[in-house]
Amino acid sequence: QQDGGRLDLIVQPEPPGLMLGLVQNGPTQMVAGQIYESLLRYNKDLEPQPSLAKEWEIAEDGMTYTFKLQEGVTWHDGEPFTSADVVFSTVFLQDNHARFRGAFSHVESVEAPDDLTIVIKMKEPYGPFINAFEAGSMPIVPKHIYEGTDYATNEMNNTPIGTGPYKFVEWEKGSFIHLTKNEDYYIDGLPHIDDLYYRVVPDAASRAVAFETGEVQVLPGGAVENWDVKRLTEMEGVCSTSDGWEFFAPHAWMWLNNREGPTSNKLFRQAVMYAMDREFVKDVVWNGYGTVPTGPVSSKTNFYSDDVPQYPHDPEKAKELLAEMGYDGTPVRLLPLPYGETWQRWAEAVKQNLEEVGIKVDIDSADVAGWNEKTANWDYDMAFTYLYQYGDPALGVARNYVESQIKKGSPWNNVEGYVNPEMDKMWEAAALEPDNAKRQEMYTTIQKQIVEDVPVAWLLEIEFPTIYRCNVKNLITTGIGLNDGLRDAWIEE
Amino acid sequence: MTLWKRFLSNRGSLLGLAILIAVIAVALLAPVMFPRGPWAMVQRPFLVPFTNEDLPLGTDTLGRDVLAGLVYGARVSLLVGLVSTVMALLIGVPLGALAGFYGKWVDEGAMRFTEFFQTIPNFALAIVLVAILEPTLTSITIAIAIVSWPPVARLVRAEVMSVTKREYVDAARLAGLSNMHILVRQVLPNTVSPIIVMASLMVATAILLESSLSFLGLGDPNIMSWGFQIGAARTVIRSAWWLSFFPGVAIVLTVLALNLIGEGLNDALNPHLARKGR
Amino acid sequence: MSVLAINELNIALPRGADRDFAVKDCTYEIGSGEILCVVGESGSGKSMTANAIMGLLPEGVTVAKGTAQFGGQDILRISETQQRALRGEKIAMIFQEPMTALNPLMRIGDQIAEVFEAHNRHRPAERREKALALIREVQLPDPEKIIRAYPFQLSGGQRQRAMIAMALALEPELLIADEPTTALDVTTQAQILRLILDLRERRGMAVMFITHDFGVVAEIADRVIVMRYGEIVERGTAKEVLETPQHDYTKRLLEAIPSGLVAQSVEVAKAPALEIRNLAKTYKTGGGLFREKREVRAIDNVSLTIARGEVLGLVGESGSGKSTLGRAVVRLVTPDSGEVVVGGTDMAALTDAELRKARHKVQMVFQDPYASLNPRHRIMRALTDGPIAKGVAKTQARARAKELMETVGLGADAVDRYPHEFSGGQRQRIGIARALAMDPELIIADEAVSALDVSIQAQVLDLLRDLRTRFDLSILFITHDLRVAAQLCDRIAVMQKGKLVEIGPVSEVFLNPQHDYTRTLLAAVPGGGWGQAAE
Amino acid sequence: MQIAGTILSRLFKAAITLLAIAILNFFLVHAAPGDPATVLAGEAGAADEQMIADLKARFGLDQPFHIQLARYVGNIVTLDLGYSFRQGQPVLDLILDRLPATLILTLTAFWISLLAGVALGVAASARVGKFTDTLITSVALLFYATPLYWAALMAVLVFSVQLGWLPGFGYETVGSGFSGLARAWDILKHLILPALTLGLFFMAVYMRMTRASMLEVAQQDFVKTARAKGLAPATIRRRHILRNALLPVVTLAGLQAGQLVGGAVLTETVFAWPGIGRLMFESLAARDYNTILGVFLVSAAMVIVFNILTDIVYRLIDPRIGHKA
Ligand SMILES: Nc1ncnc2c1ncn2[C@@H]1O[C@H](COP(=O)(O)OP(=O)(O)OP(=O)(O)O)[C@@H](O)[C@H]1O
Ligand SMILES: Nc1ncnc2c1ncn2[C@@H]1O[C@H](COP(=O)(O)OP(=O)(O)OP(=O)(O)O)[C@@H](O)[C@H]1O
Ligand SMILES: [Mg+2]
Ligand SMILES: [Mg+2]
Repeated sequence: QQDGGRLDLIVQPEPPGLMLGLVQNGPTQMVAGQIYESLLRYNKDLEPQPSLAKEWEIAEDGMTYTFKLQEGVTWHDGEPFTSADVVFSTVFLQDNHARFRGAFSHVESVEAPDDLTIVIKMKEPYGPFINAFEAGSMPIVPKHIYEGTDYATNEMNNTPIGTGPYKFVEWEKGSFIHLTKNEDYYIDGLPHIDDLYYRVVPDAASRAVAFETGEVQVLPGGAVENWDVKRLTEMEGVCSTSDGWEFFAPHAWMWLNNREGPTSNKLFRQAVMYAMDREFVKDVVWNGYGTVPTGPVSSKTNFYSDDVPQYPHDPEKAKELLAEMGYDGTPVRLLPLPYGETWQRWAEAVKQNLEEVGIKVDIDSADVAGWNEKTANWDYDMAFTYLYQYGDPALGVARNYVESQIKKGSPWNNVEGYVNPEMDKMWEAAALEPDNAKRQEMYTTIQKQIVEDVPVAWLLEIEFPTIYRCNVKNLITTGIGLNDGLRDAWIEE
Repeated sequence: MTLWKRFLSNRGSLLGLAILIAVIAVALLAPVMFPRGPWAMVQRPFLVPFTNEDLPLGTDTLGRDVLAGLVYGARVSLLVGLVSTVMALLIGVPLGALAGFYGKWVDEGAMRFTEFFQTIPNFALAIVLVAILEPTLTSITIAIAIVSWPPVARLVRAEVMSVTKREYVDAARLAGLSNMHILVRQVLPNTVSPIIVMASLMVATAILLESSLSFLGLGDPNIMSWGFQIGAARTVIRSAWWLSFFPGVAIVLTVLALNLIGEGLNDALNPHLARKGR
Repeated sequence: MSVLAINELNIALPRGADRDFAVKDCTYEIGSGEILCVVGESGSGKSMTANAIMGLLPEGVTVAKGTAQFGGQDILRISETQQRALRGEKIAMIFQEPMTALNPLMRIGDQIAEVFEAHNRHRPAERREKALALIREVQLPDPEKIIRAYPFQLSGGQRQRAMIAMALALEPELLIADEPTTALDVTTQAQILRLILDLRERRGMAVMFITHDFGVVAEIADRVIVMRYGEIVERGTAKEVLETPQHDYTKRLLEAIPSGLVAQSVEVAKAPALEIRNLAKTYKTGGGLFREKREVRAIDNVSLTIARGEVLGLVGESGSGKSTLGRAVVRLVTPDSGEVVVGGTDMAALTDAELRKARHKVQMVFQDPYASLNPRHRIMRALTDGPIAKGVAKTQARARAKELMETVGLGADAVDRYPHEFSGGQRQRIGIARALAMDPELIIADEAVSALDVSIQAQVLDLLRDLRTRFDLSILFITHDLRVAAQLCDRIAVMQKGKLVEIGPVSEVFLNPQHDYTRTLLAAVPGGGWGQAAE
Repeated sequence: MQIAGTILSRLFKAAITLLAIAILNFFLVHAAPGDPATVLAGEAGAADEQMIADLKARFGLDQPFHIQLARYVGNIVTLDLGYSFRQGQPVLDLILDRLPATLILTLTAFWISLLAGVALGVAASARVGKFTDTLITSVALLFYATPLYWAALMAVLVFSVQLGWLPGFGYETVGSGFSGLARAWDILKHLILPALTLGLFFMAVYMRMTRASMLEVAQQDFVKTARAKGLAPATIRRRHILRNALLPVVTLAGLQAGQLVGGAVLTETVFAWPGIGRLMFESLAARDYNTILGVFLVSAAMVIVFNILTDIVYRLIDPRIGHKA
């Protein structure tokens, strides 16, 4: 292992801010994940690992979680880190972090009996709770900086202070973010790399060029379009891996509007599933990366089951279903995800597939804001999206299928408007069930039923290959990938 | 018609005309040539050009025929170019003409209004307009028209102002003709030559603008245009050069043709050059 | 000893021109200290000869044959570099149009000093001194200021003198002056002629002087050549050519010259066709960024009347407000104050719509015949648009148009042609026909003959005289040519700087001028022999 | 003093125009679907009602539209461009951060295109109809007709990837620690490709304009006068023809210089140039209202500034303008 050196990575798009407690979008997590830490990390099998918490203990009944904190941890400004910061963070995040709010709605109280201990008391046992302690889900923020201030306008948001392996140095808007090694990191010898530069390059083709010319050494998943992935990985001295996304397990599908139009008909939705050539898309559009999903739960996520109805590419079957329902040729609007060429091509391929079985499709078009507006307000017939699963169906999957999550105004819940009270009860029970075997059973039943109903058209378990120069070692060591992996990374000269 | 003869005696404009006619013909014949349309996935993706007889220009990222895309793209590019130019002329010419002819507060008002649209950088304005209206062929055409009319208005105003000062306009006034009659029948016909030349440039600029918007992802996704082809191909430019090369050449050729025609018209309408017999 | 000897010069025109050769078989010489006047009708090749000598023929025009011996070499055959060495230094030229012959963006002094630079004379500092001396020599006022002035700050006459200073800078052996005074009023013209004569005396240079004004010829020429269709039709000393012309064309030219004699005018005392009362107009221009306001009192409290059937001549120096007055009468210029009463109606008080109806009463013949015709309309349209708008039936208007074209001597068939297919004199007559088509009571003729050579001038004047007697038409005749005014008008009004300084019957104004300015004007008319009453 | 007065009055008028434009922009920008809160919530990958309500309140979007407008106008009048909640910075700071890069890029491109365009135009007009003329005119037409971004991509491929001569993107070498001359040299190297790509199109425009204008001026009488003086052709071209021919070119150049500031979106995107064109585009995508409006206002102000500068240059070249009669 070697110390020193500098690593240039792509961050795309430019994050709106780096204060992870306030902003949790993808790019922010990737950069701020080096600055902030949480109590735990998760390995590629999604098992909890120590982070700010050295040890932890879950009471038998699942009602109490006790964390022992690392000793000798200091904030980047030199202030000591204590359990008070953790307690404060839970208050802070209650105000500013939607996902945290969801997970902590099962919590009764958070206490700090001493400087290095945290005790969380639950209202009810909540199985997936142990998966909610990653930096993006629960970043620990410094109490001494934020207490008593207006969080949103605090000056320090621009120069974030965390406990992580790298410290914030400079952010040249539109160009790069510079982090440097935290010399006082509580694990001796870590991190290895001196400087991290997160480079902002808005055009995908230019990002590929940047990697080729050696200007950057790491292309995080999605930084270049898939067609370039093959070319780049075939270059000498270039490695790639699909690891590091296990925790998120991005799952792509099309929301089918269950409320109105042809898509409100189950037969139509099933026809859509049969009409799509998902293997083709995987091979051509995604260059072979990813897996065709069987249903709502990713094969990487806990409690996955493949014992569900199958939808192979079968246009004839699709036509039959359409005939059976009496589809009258009403055109449907297809809203692609405005995240670059790959997604655009994907929509075009789907449109072509659907038109081949006689469904008339108009591709709607909108930028990110327009897409949010349309999906959040249910103004679509079919809409592409992909969501993270956060390791547990209760955290990342249930929100898309339960009636209580039908809320206008957010694109991150049951947008398709699927209503199935029986399933809702099952989801609820499964989340609170402490016994994993019983949980598996329940989730298998759920998956079967939901795949039968096709509330959404599942497209792909996305794999985002990370492309990097092979001399960068230990780049991805956890199931969270680049979002917190760099503390162990080193560069071989 | 001497103008027509003079125009045709210019080798450049003849070439331009030939290219343009070819492009228009191809655009019109598109459905005949490729009845399956430009989106059909006909072969394996990334088929190299000139290797398959049926697909001379190869296939794109999804295995669609590049030639079919090119041919259908011609329709859109020309349509956007022509329609937006006509729209820009319909706004710019009357406004400029009234401003130049009546002067005073009409002029002041019209020019303030024009300035309004000129002060926002036009590409930025186009982007905003397309974002507001959401990208469809119509909204793109409208946005392009909206950003391209101010120069027309200014040009027409200047021309009308200068023509209005000529003595034959005074003569027409003395003859008791009404203002509208003078403006429409005496003044405007004498300003057409710079307008024609400018219009040819605008068609070209509009095609480029549409392709630029497509490049930024603000094109109409249901419509195959050259800009769309280039924009879609830019990420594979390294492994599949032909995807952006052919539409690029198509744009260059069409714009070139329009320019040659404009230049030819300019020369043909210029008495100076006519006298020299060049 | 001859300075320049031209032998058998032929200048070829490009295809499509009105004839093959602009100049054909011309042979003549200019001796040192001699002034040779070249006269002839418009388009006869005078300017082309001059350009050929300078080596400045326009593109497409070439010397086909002949030689021009100057300083021992044939200057038509030498290289561009050798010609450049001659230009400005040995042969200098003054161009026809002083308004555009100077670079608008360069100071006068620099433009003069540039001549020295072109021939590597003197050090830069001295060049300025020399330029200043030249400016003094051509008697430009306030030389220190003028040297720093830009062309637009100078009047036409001043610019012409700056051009002359440039031409004289290196004391050339030969000066070519191409109609240097056409655009100028008589007083300025006289100054320039005096200057050229003076320089000839002092420096003994040869001068080739191109003109169409026989007054000027009589005043300065030693020898004269007369050109027509590119050929020399007559040559001789000034006296020979003016007094005993041999060629028919020369004779016709000379006959066409308006005589210097003043007809004893008859008072016309009918009802007034036009009354102008206390008319005033001030132009205010500029006022944008960096632009300061400029005020010109173009008409300063002018009152006059014109009786039915009367011709009132309006003379005065350039810029004195003559055209403005004419335009104010037809309301193409809105006066600031005062009244314009035409046949009893006050034009200045009419609304736009009423004005449009009343317009036909007064018509105008514009100064520039070409500019006043829409290049895209056939003559028929120019002649019928007005009457049709007035309410005349279409067929009737067309018939009348043809009739008028016959009247002005162009023939009915000419109505189907476009303006550019007519010559200058013909266009002028179209302008008159257009005015007549409206059946006006009054015609304003603004410098209606100034651009024409004398033979065509005579045709137009005859026509006007005829019309006056036939239609009892009143005419306001604006001109700067006093001879023409004397021929045609009943009364003369003299304007200076926007003011009417003198008005009266022709004979009185010309023979017994009251105002100083009128006297200066009359004294400046070239050619002498002026001011006798007709027997 | 007169000049100072007119500039002042012109600036005053400009201020009014700017205010009007600001209001128009406000309507335009708010007319686009979505708002910054939904975008931010959307990006977060999870959101609940409370989050969106919080964000809206934070951005002042919970207020009625007319109040928002009034507030905005109030800010503008006091020369305050507002605060970018998305970026957590005052808009003015954001823009000032980015403006230098844009100015360097666009002004370089502007000067390259102007100088090269005029030079080529002069060269072409001097040999009108000959081979050089045909060559220059055709190449210029090609530049004119080539889509900007396409040229940019090609330039990067050739000069950056294949030849490795020039950096393919970015403003300077990140983290190089260069300063002074070394930094300037570094920036220059990064500047070449984007400035050229951006400049080529305009170069073609100026070239054509200069050529036409030169040919026209060459017909005028004073050029004959200059030749009659015996001046060398080169002197005539430079001193007499060019100066007069430049007037229309200056007008056009002034118009375009202003437009360049906000109009380099494509070049800035392809070359990852951290300028305000990109800032505008990205803010628009994020519906970061204050920032878009700020950029619009600044570029509008630039257009006006350049118009005034053009007038000054015009006056320097042409003495006829602004002279006392
Ligand atoms: N550039 C040109 N190309 C072709 N023909 C020309 C050109 N310039 C002049 N001409 C023709 O050459 C002939 C001689 O013209 P030139 O200018 O010498 O006449 P001019 O005697 O000076 O007449 P004016 O008294 O009107 O100045 C005319 O028939 C004219 O039409
Ligand atoms: N439209 C105008 N705007 C400003 N000033 C004008 C305008 N027209 C004429 N002038 C000025 O008014 C004065 C009188 O001009 P006008 O044309 O009446 O003179 P003129 O006597 O006809 O001269 P010329 O003999 O040269 O035709 C001149 O100083 C002129 O510069
Ligand atoms: Mg002549
Ligand atoms: Mg006049």
